[in-house]
Amino acid sequence: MTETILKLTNLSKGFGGVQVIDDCSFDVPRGARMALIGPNGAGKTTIFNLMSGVYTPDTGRVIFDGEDITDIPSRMRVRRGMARSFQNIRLMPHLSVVENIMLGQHAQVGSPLDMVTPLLKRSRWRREAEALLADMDMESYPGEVVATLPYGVRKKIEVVRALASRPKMLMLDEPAAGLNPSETAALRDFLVQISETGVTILIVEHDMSLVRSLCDRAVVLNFGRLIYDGSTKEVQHDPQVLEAYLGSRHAEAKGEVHA
Amino acid sequence: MSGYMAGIISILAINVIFAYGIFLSVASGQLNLGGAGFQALGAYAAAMISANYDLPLFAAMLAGMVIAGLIGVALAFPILRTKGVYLVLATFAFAEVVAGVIINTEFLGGAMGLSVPGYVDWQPPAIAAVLVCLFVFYLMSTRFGLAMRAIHDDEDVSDLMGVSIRNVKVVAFGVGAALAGLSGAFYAFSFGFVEVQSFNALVSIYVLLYVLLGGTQTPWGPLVGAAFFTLLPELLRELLPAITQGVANIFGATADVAPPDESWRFVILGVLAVVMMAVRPEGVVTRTMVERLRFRRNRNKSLEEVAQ
Amino acid sequence: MLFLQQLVNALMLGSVYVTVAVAFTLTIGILNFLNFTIPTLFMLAGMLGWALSSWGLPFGLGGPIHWLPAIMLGILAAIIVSLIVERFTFRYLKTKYGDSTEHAIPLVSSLGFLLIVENLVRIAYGTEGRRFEGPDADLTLHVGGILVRVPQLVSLLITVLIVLGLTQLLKRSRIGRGLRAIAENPDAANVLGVDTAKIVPVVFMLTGVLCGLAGALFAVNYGEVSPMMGEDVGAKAIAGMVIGGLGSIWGAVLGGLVVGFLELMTVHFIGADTVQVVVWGALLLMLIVKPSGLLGHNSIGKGKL
Amino acid sequence: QDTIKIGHIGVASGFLKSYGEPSNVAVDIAVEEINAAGGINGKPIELIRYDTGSDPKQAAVAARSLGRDDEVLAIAGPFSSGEASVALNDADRLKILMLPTSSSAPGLTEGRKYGWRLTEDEHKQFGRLLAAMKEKGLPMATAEIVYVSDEVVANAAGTKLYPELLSAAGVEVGDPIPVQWKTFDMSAQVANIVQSNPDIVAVAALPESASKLIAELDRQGYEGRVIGSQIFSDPNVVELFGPEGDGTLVVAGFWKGRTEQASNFNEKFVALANERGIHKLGAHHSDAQAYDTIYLIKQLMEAAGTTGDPAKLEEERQAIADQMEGVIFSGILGDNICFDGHDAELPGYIIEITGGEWTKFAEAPADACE
Amino acid sequence: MLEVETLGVTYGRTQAVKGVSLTVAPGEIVTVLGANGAGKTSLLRALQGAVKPASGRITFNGRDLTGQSPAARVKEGMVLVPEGRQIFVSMSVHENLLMGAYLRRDDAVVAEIEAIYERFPNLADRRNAQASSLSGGEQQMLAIGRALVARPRLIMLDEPSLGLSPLFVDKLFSLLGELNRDGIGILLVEQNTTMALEIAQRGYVLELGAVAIEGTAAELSADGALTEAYLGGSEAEPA
Ligand SMILES: Nc1ncnc2c1ncn2[C@@H]1O[C@H](COP(=O)(O)OP(=O)(O)OP(=O)(O)O)[C@@H](O)[C@H]1O
Ligand SMILES: Nc1ncnc2c1ncn2[C@@H]1O[C@H](COP(=O)(O)OP(=O)(O)OP(=O)(O)O)[C@@H](O)[C@H]1O
Ligand SMILES: CC(C)C[C@H](N)C(=O)O
Ligand SMILES: [Mg+2]
Ligand SMILES: [Mg+2]
Repeated sequence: MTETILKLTNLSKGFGGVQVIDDCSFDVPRGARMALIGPNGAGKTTIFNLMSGVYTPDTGRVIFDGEDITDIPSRMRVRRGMARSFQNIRLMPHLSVVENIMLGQHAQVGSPLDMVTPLLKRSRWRREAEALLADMDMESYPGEVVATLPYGVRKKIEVVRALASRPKMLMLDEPAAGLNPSETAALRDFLVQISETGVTILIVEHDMSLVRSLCDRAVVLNFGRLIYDGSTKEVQHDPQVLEAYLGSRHAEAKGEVHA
Repeated sequence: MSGYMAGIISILAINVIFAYGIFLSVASGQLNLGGAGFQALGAYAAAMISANYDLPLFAAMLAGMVIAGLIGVALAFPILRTKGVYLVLATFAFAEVVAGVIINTEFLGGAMGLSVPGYVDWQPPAIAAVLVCLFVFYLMSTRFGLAMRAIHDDEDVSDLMGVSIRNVKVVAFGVGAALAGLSGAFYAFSFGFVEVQSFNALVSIYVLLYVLLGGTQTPWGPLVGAAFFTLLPELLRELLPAITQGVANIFGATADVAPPDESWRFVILGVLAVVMMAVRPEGVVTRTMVERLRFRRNRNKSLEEVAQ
Repeated sequence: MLFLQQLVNALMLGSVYVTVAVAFTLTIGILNFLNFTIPTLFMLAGMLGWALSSWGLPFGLGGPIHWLPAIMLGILAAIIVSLIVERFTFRYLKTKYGDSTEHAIPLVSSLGFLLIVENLVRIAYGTEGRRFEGPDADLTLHVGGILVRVPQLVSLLITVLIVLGLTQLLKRSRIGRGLRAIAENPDAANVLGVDTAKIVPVVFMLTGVLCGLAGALFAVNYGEVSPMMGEDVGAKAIAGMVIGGLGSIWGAVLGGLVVGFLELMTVHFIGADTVQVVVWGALLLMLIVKPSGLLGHNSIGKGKL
Repeated sequence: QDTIKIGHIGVASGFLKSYGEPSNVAVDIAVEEINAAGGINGKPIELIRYDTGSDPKQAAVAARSLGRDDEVLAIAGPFSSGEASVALNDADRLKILMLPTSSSAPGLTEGRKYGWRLTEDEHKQFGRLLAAMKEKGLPMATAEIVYVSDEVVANAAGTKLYPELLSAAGVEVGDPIPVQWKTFDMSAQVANIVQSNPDIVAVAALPESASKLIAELDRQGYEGRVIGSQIFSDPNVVELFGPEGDGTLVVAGFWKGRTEQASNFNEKFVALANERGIHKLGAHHSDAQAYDTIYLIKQLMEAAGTTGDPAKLEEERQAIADQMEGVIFSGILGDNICFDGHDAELPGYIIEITGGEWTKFAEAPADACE
Repeated sequence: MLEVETLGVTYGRTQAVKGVSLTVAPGEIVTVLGANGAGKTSLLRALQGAVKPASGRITFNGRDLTGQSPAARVKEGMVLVPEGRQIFVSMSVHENLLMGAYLRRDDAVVAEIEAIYERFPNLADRRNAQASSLSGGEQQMLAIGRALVARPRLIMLDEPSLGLSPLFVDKLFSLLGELNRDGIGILLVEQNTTMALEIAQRGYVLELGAVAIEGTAAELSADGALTEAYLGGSEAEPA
């Protein structure tokens, strides 16, 4: 399937003189598992913010699912089917885990009736949310203030909350940060599972092993410019990427695997 | 029902309704220090209507509620621009303006106040308080309530989750104002006289404190807070003299000691408020607490099921 | 001529608000804490000043003390109480989650203290106004037919001096930075060795000084104190603080004067009964049109996503 | 039942504490005297007091509590107009006689069945003051009025009564100048006053506001005379005003020198008040009125032959209330006091503050009733 | 230099740390590993003084710091790079670094901050920018830099590599190596187990708040049980 779900054309964004995103264009094919990588401060999160409408681009358009969403308010975009997680955890501290997930479902709310039907134990919304947590094999930590949960757990909740909106495209900002290798592996399998249901995944991640094992395609950003757009297999052979992002060690690492 | 109880229940019921009014805006992240303003609006509206048109009382109350609510909504839009302490002071200023306008308006009785035809005993306010309480519990259990609490915690993210910040805030603030107005209407009919002096800044401060002391995270908060501030001074009416007598006896006083200055009741109220917040900074009732209790209950239930 | 006199009067009146407004803006600007005990401290200094300088100390202590040491002790009392308040209010403020209402939590305790102090004073001295026998000297300057109140000039002067010192303190010294750190994120501040218990009291001490000073000079100036003297001053000072811009110390100075001016002009042209509407209406407008006030800067929220 | 239950709705805390507590003292004195003299119809008075904390809501609770639970036969108080406006509704509902002790708001008892007042209204007293001044030939060609706009009584007096009476007396009077209850700086108002520099400044304000105004007038070099009616005619103002207060004329509903009884009461009152840590230089007329209110209740009960028998509560209450119609009462306030409508007709005593003394300047007998 | 004896941390009902004992010698790198919720952060917070330990003793260079305030510990030279950065978003980058030197009075600070800028060019470019505007990784750098300005004798890092690009992770670890050569003790909490064990001399594995395994880095990386129980098989690389 070659149809593109997301298309960024000549996106630029600056903050007080600093040109953070500089004329970026790339496509995300529907159903793809794509990585957006680059050194710290390259502009990855900014791109996410531009897509989800936190910032409006200085120039360029954001086309999602064939519709130009550049000018529609952020709160509408999640309804269009793009959901995201945040790199600095932004869960609602006073909501329980399940409630945070149910908040994620908000995009699905159709009639005003949904707003005023209680979310009791039996309600469809709550059961759905709990099921989702179960898929991620996470309990719902009743009685815990979300803020006191371990970092890794909170990180996972972020992902589940994004999923809860049943998005067409899932944008994850460093979902594996703070997860240990086994949990990272679990996360990968989970994401694979999701993408098999047809959900497109765009992921920002510094854990290259996850990137390599999850994604087929990678876009590399440096100082807000695109420096690589191609398969993840090749990415660590690209001198620019090595120089700017991976560092020599990874070249070697790859070598070892060959040996 | 003793006359004393009847009176206190009326006051308590009014305070509870009032507190829930403020709670709704606070729970959606809007600290409302203009309570007295909305209560006054409700009270005067109800008073004027019942004085000038022969409508049934509940109609006048409804009107008071609606008027306060509408003005609340009208205010909510411009005030949306302000946050945190700014919002606190904006609402505070609003209440002051309302008071200032009323006292300078002849046909509202100005400084003389208005006497209100029509009277309700303790039952109507009590019933209304229960209904309001149920309503708020229900509301907070809905997705709308969830959205309110989400906005309270983090507006930016709520927006990205698809929540319409503006609508939720305005509705919460407006409904809250309406409830405050309702409490005012009940004030008017319970006491038969309204003067703007009894809707002063301190009233606004108190009702916000009911909510903060009780806890802003669950609908239990306002109930606890209002009860605390309303009933404690009453309990002390009897208790305080007894205590001082007891203490005096300990120190070997034989005769009756003069009862202590009534103001001590309020000193103690203050002390307890301070202590409470020191022990439970997030308010007496917090989510964690409620969740834990509910969880424990369910677990016990399931254990029983297992046992059978 | 009359109008000129009124302008002077406005300045005089404003100078009363300025000092208290600065006290308010201190705790809000630095600690993001709206301290409701400030009017009480103001009142306490005045009442104790009177009590000490005349008869009728609480709990049968003896007087009288001549007015100067008396008001000094009054100020001292205000400072002490302010420090007690700190111990029980701000210490428990945990800006953990950065949600929209948590900064209001210490309001409750601060109102608790308002109740305590106010009623203790009522128990000791009742609620009526008392005559404060200040210096016998005529405290009014006659400058070409214009009357100027000396104590208010003094209070304005002292305030400006304090403000000058303060701004330096907060800019240059590390205390300033430490305070900002605590206000924003106590945990992180602790991690870096900022000792809340050591530096937050500084702010409350300053608050006490300012309120005490204002209260004392008020007593000397108007020759009358009452347990309610704090209410009007306090409310107007808040208005001044906001109009000047929350957290901006110079803003508070400016704002206080503006409120004094607004009030006086209203009285002069319309009448005192509309002061409430005018002053608070102006405030409301200011908040809606330009929340940051005249000299204020908008505070930032949780940071970027 | 071996006692006669009388309720008293008083103020012992809250912002009116200092005004209210003295009334409680006065009431206690009366009760103590009556009981010492054998009580009412041979039974001692059992006084049941309820503190409203200056809160009108609590005044209502007080009335309901005293009326329904304590089954008192009559109620003295509440204290202020605000409280009375609320409690009087309950009195009519409970069908129990209620006599507010210090509520001087005009028209407070209009249309009330069970509410009566042993107070004289500002209008009459101020008129008497002006008459006395004319008689003594004091300069009074021009006047300014200063009034507290957010206090019931002062507002009514300043905006309606004073202007009428002054113009009626041929005094050229300017627009009333408002101050607010909490206003502490009156330089602006006074600056305007000294411009027109009137012969008299008529003040309708509670003592604190009056004192601030007088101080400011003095500071800005006003030479004329400050006058007022009952609102701030409290003997304590002598101290509060200080030397600047000299020459001030007010009207009081009570003069300690009127009879021996009166001066006895005044002495007892000052003594007991100070014993309770309340600073009083003399009895305010509202204290005297509170005192007489109890004696009035006594007179009514004796006339109605009240027994205090709980079984006959309803009838006895009604009987007591009925006695108010056409009652003639003599006490420390005056002799043969009658009621016009539900408000008493009282004598007025014009007081001048001279040399730091509370001195009688003139006096006017109570009007006759239709 | 650091000795921890049977340290326990409880939050209300939850017992986050149960009688953990560990030591860090001068110039030693010790790593603490463990799954989510194992209690690593709680342990560090207790060491730093942010939470009061329910039991146990903390001695640092012979001084008992158990009851001491966080400030006192920082004075002694125990500095924490907290979980989740905890930078001051309302302050500029430079002010944040200055906050690191809060307890220092000497004049070397300025020079050292410059050195930090050398190391983290991203920060240098944005020294006057509001910290809230920094990227995730930049914020992490700031947190680390801030701790360094405090002149630690023992630096405790809670998942410092979190959010850093591979290149920077390498830089970070070489930096830790340098510090360690300068005789600064390092207590490192990491999820990046392989790298942590590469650099560390010794390690502890926490499980449900208690020390499950401890030993030299070599032993730990060899230990099959560990890799099974904790690492969950070798690197999540598909064969
Ligand atoms: N609101 C803003 N104001 C000013 N500068 C900003 C703002 N947002 C981002 N920047 C700057 O833009 C650059 C890119 O930030 P961004 O968060 O997109 O980086 P990133 O690719 O996500 O890096 P990381 O991998 O560390 O998260 C950074 O240098 C950051 O300082
Ligand atoms: N403030 C708190 N209140 C209550 N429980 C807490 C609090 N902080 C942590 N906990 C609990 O203590 C346990 C340990 O948490 P901790 O954060 O120390 O784990 P961790 O090892 O740091 O996990 P991660 O690797 O994900 O950061 C967890 O079960 C957590 O829920
Ligand atoms: C002392 C006063 C405030 C009482 C006043 N005379 C009134 O009628 O309310
Ligand atoms: Mg990022
Ligand atoms: Mg952790």
